[in-house]
Amino acid sequence: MLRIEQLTKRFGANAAVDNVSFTIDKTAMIGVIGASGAGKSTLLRMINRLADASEGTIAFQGRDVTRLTGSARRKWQSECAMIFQQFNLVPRMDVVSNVLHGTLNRRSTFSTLFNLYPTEDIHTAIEILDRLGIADHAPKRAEALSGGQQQRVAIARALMQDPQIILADEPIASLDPMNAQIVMDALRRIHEEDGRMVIANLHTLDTARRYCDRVIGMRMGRVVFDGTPDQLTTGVARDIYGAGAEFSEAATSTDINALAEARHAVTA
Amino acid sequence: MLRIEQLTKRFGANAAVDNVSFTIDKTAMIGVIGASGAGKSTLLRMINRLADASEGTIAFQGRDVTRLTGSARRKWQSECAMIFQQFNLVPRMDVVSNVLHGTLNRRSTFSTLFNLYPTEDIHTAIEILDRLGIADHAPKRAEALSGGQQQRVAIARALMQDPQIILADEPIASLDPMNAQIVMDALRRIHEEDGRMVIANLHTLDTARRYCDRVIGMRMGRVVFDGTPDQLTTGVARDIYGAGAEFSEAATSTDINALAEARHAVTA
Amino acid sequence: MTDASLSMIDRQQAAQALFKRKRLISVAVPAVILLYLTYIFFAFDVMGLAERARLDNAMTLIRDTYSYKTHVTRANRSGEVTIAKEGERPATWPEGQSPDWVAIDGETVTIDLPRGHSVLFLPDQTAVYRHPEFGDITAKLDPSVTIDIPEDALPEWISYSRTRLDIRTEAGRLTMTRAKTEVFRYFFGWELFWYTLDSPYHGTPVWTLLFGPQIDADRSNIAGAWQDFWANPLWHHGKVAWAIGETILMAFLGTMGAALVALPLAFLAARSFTPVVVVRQLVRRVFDFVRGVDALIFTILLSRAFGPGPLTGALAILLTDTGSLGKLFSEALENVDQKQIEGVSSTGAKPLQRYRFGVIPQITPVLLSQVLYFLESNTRSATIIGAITGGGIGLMLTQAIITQKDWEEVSYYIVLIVLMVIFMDWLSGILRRRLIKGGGH
Amino acid sequence: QEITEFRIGILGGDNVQSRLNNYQCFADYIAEELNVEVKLFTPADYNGVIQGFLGGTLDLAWFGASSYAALHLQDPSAGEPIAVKTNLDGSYSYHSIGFARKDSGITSVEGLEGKVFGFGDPNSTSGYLIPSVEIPAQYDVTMESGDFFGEVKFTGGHEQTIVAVYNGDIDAGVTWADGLGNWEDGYNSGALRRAVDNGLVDMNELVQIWQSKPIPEGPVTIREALPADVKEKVTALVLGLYEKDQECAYNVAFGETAGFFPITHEAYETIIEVRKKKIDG
Amino acid sequence: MTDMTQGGAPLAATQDSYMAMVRQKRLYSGIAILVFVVLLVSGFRVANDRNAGGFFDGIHRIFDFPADVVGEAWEKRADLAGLLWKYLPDLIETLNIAAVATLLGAALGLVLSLLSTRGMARWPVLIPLFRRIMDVTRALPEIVVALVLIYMLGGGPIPAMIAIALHTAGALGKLYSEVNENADLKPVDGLTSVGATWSQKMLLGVMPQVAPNYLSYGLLRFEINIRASAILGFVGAGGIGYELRNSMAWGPGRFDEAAAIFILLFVTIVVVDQLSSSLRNRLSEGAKQ
Ligand SMILES: Nc1ncnc2c1ncn2[C@@H]1O[C@H](COP(=O)(O)OP(=O)(O)OP(=O)(O)O)[C@@H](O)[C@H]1O
Ligand SMILES: Nc1ncnc2c1ncn2[C@@H]1O[C@H](COP(=O)(O)OP(=O)(O)OP(=O)(O)O)[C@@H](O)[C@H]1O
Ligand SMILES: [Mg+2]
Ligand SMILES: [Mg+2]
Repeated sequence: MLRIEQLTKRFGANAAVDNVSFTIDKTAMIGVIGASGAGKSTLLRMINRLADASEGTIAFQGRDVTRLTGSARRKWQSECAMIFQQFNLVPRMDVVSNVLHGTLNRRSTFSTLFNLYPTEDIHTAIEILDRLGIADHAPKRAEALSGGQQQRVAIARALMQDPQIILADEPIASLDPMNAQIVMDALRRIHEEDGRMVIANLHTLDTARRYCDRVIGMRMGRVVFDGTPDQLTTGVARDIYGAGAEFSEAATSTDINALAEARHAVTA
Repeated sequence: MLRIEQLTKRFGANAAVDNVSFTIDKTAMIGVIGASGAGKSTLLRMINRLADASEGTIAFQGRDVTRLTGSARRKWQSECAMIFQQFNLVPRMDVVSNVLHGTLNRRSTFSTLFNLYPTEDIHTAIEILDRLGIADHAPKRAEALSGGQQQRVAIARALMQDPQIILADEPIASLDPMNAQIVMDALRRIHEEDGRMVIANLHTLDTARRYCDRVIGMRMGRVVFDGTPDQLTTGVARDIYGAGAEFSEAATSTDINALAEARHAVTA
Repeated sequence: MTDASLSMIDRQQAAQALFKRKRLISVAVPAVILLYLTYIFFAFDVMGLAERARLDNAMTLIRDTYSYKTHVTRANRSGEVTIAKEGERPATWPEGQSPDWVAIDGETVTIDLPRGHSVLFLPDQTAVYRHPEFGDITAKLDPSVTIDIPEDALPEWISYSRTRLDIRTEAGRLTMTRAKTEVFRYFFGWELFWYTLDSPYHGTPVWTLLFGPQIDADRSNIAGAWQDFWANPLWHHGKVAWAIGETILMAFLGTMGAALVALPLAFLAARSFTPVVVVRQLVRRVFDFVRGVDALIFTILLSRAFGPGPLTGALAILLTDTGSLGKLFSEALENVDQKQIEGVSSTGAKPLQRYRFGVIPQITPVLLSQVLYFLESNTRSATIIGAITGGGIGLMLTQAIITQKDWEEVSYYIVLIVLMVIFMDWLSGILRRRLIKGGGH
Repeated sequence: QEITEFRIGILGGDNVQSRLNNYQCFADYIAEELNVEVKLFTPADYNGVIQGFLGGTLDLAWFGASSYAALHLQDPSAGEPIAVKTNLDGSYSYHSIGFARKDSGITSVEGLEGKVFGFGDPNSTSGYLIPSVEIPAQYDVTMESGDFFGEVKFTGGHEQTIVAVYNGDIDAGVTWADGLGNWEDGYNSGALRRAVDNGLVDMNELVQIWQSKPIPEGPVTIREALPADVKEKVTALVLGLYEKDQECAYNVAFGETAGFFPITHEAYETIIEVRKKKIDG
Repeated sequence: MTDMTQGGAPLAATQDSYMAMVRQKRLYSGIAILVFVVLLVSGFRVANDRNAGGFFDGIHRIFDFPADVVGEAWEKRADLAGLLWKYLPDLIETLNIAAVATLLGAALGLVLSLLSTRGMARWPVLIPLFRRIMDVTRALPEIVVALVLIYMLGGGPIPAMIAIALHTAGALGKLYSEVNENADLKPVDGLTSVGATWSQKMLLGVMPQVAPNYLSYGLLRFEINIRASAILGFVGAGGIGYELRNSMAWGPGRFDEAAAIFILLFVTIVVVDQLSSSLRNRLSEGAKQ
């Protein structure tokens, strides 16, 4: 389905993503892990075409999307939804309007400029919100919501696009453990129930292990690991993060249970 | 020396300080304790004449200071220095200038406006700062200092006034335990070495016990305890704070050692 | 970090040096300002001000703002007597009528002034000013002006030459020349503010207007009273209202037009939206240019194309404010949060949609509050611009000032202008609070 | 060729409403005659009217001789003179009058050396153009500040000049008067008379120090590009106004008049020459 | 607390209530847009109607006048330098009027603002009085005050200066009191406790906090006042505006002078604008630190 071939992105002399190739054959939930600056965000932004690739190709279902422009590119973007670490919602607009932004590509520019969305879209939006458990907040402004709720609005917006792929760039990095779990559960559920492909950049190993079918590890722009969660041992993790022996997973864990243990460890 | 008689302060129908009388005969270090809203701050603000008393009198060395106005009031204020919980320094001014503000009452408005402080005042200010261990920070802006350092600048300003009484309104409530100790030590030292009267509102019993010669307990505007630190038993404390049997001193303690214990208690 | 090597003396000296610097600054800044003001004192000749100042002008002005005068004039050749408020035609008493303080008995006219003063017009081109303390001053045309006064020396309130006599007291004023003899008597208030003398409603109490019998057979009292008030030929309340309206209209059209033009241009001037340096710099320079050319100059330059009137003023405001608002908007645009735009872009939104949802909601509060602020301050500018292009209350005001006599009208306009500006200030405050707190879209 | 409205620009040293009021009767007559809406405008100064004619946004106005010259020099085909106001004696000229305060001791232009001299509006004939040419010619001085006069400035208009001299802000100034009647009344008509009638100045305090040769009254001018029949009708109306309605003629002329007489461009050629010379330096 | 467990309203009810809200919003924004458009269009038509020349009749002539001015100025470009030099003193007078008016206005505005800020006021009961004073001085257009003062004080720069200063006092006073309201009162309390007088408290406790903002607003005002001072010259208050008016009024023959004055004024405004905006940027960065 998704074929990445020799994808490279250079910022000046520095290659943020360096000759990355991998193929995803069937709908799956894929985690991308790696240290800060490893190139995870850049990779996802290239897939969504928010950033242009320097070299290489991205092909989806046989179609090369790497060099689409204009409305073809926008069409592709509407098929591959993106979720951001900082949610990237419009804070002064209400929740449903934010979700409805997922339909912008489909609807005429004119009518959307005046917020004239079809009633069935509005109903769908509220259904999606309901599915994510935040339908009650529908009329509120996005900025009035908590982080976890905002991220769920972002997921709802992604679903509203009815995309084939959902790209999630560290969706839980700004969230507390409680909300992190809710958001990851939601993503997994969408993957399972709707059969959409999910590619999520993740900061923490245990999240990747717990939710993903396949994990890609990046380091300095290159893919250094590609396998199932089981294959992701502490030794491999040390390689990915370039860490020494003092590396302990617990310090970066966001699992609620792990957290309680960690606290013990600190105070003890 | 200081005689408070039937002092009352009403805000609307509510009496913040209610018919308080006590006498301090000799230079001492006195702690005033009580729950939030007990009227401690109001009492001190009335003594310094930052607030006007509704009824009653405050007499110092036989002189009634309760109803002074204009320059007589300012004169009295210069004799009884005040230290605030939030330091109340001029943050954008340098430390020495802040200390020199202690001399404002003595100097003409005109000369202070042009920073025409006498050289001996500047020298004295530095000496005081040195005594408090912060002379190195003299040229820095007050806002650049840590809380404990700022509070010591405030004490220096108070000393610069060469006051007969130092009133301190929860001087350590905004400070971490380390700085709290430094500041309380400084106050005690001033009391002992210079023989100035110190009246300090305190939040915590153990501080009062440790530093004060006499403790006054207030509750809902009234004095409900007046005695030596020894007489301040846990039972009396429960009365003062209106707390039930679950009251544990450790929870409000600022003593560094007590703190470590408390944390154990919480996490355990 | 305590530096142990520093001794107390060092520190004290350092502090002293610090204070020397501070002292220098705190003395130097006021000293420079003082020096500048001294220079201005001489450059503007403040000393000469006392000499130039005309207190009597100030008094006239102040008196005119709360009082008016009625002229009683006798043309010396024909002997005809006219009585008119402020000497204006529409405020002339009809032939044969007179106010109760003027008694006309053939050729003899008795005019009572306050404080026991009075003036007599006698036959043979003679007039007598009766001053209760000073005595009678008799003036006669023979054929030049001759006077007869009880004392030898002329008091300073009498100005006399063989061609002209002018007596000014706190009670009134008498002038006599070969052409005419004229008495001014001052009254409290604005003359004929509600109705002129020819209106049937003149002097009718409000109570009678509302509930009394119909005064004019053709019109109901309220309608008639309103018509006569609105069309008052001395005060022209209707025209003044139009002028105020025109002024606000200039401000409104100018500001809103400028906002509508400036918004799209601001995108071209903002770094984050127009990467092409040439375009950006060009648009910015255009902004700087129209901002630097004041609305006043535009007003003059546009007067050829559009002639006098409110549209010219509105266009001048529009041009200048396109520059100011454009600059402010582009600054606001450069400060927008890219995350929101990216979020909207990632859904495949078209460029216009990107601006509409990624940018506009963010800058709306800045935009609205600036536009409303400009609207308010442009009301004042429109007053001034009107004085030059020929429109609105500003023109009425300046022209009334130029006549140097219609001070009661000047006061009326000033009051209205102040009320108008305060009203716009209040209105823009309300809108600002409503719109910015409320929905952002 | 049809017109949809007729626009009149009104100048004169009176406030806006009086001007509008004075012209209302005239506007009504034109509206009746032409069957179109008539609009009245009160530009702030001569330049406003000149620009209105140059841009074709005003159809009729009573120019001053100098401002007509300015118009003609910029665009000879912008407007054509149709009528001139006459005085009661049938003449149509007036004078520029130089005056000073009596207590200043100044009695003639010679006494003005080093003093402050005030003109009115730069486009005024009697308030600037004529005195600025005749005085230098007569006394062999220049009108540059700091040369013979200490300072030469523009006050903005006749009224301001009178008040400025009376108040002592400037030492002497020029304004207009018909030169008939008595000085103490401010003559029979003109800016001085109006100031006296309004109680602004006491003529005992002022003296005349100079008088120009007769200056022709400015022309009532119509926009040349108007359709011929419109021009004809309006001209006839202006010329016949005094017969038709004396009161209205009084209002339009801002004072006593024997009516409007026909006049042509030729009457102003001298003034145009003077102004042209002034422009060319 | 997770919302997933929350019962909430049934889906259909949420949809309906949201749709109702949307309809209402559409109605309101529709009305708002309609009202705005109607106001704009009818306003334009009224203005067009009351103007001597129509917008569409005149638009092609928009550059005629500027072209005349530029044309003549270009023809006589050799004299330009001399003219610039000739009018420099007038420009300086205009700048002086603006500068003094800004200084005096700022000083007065400062006192007014301190007297009308809660917590700082010398006489708290008089706060409303000082507020009203600011409102009225702010509402008075400079031109009104200037013309009246010219009548009373004679011509020259002083009436203009007073007029601008008065307006500046009101305008800055309002901005300053907003700044004051955001100032921290704790230092003032601190200074009260050492027995400082009101002026000491204001100068030592408040000024250091608000000075950068004051200065920045003051500079902005200076820019505005330069224009105001030039405009007042136009109605007879001296300075470069007076010269501009005379040369513009005379028309051809003196357009070169008009152009020279215009260049002087324009360059000054742009230079002051650039200087003050860079200075203000530095101040606001300083204030943030
Ligand atoms: N717009 C840009 N311009 C220049 N360099 C960039 C840009 N965006 C990213 N980079 C660089 O590319 C490299 C990869 O960045 P990227 O954001 O993809 O990493 P990441 O794995 O997402 O890290 P993080 O976990 O911090 O989000 C980094 O070195 C970064 O500095
Ligand atoms: N300015 C004021 N206006 C109205 N009520 C006030 C004011 N200042 C204090 N009070 C009230 O007076 C009572 C006593 O307040 P005070 O600040 O003296 O208490 P405290 O013992 O210092 O408490 P804390 O420990 O919280 O500082 C409280 O009920 C408070 O709400
Ligand atoms: Mg990233
Ligand atoms: Mg307290």
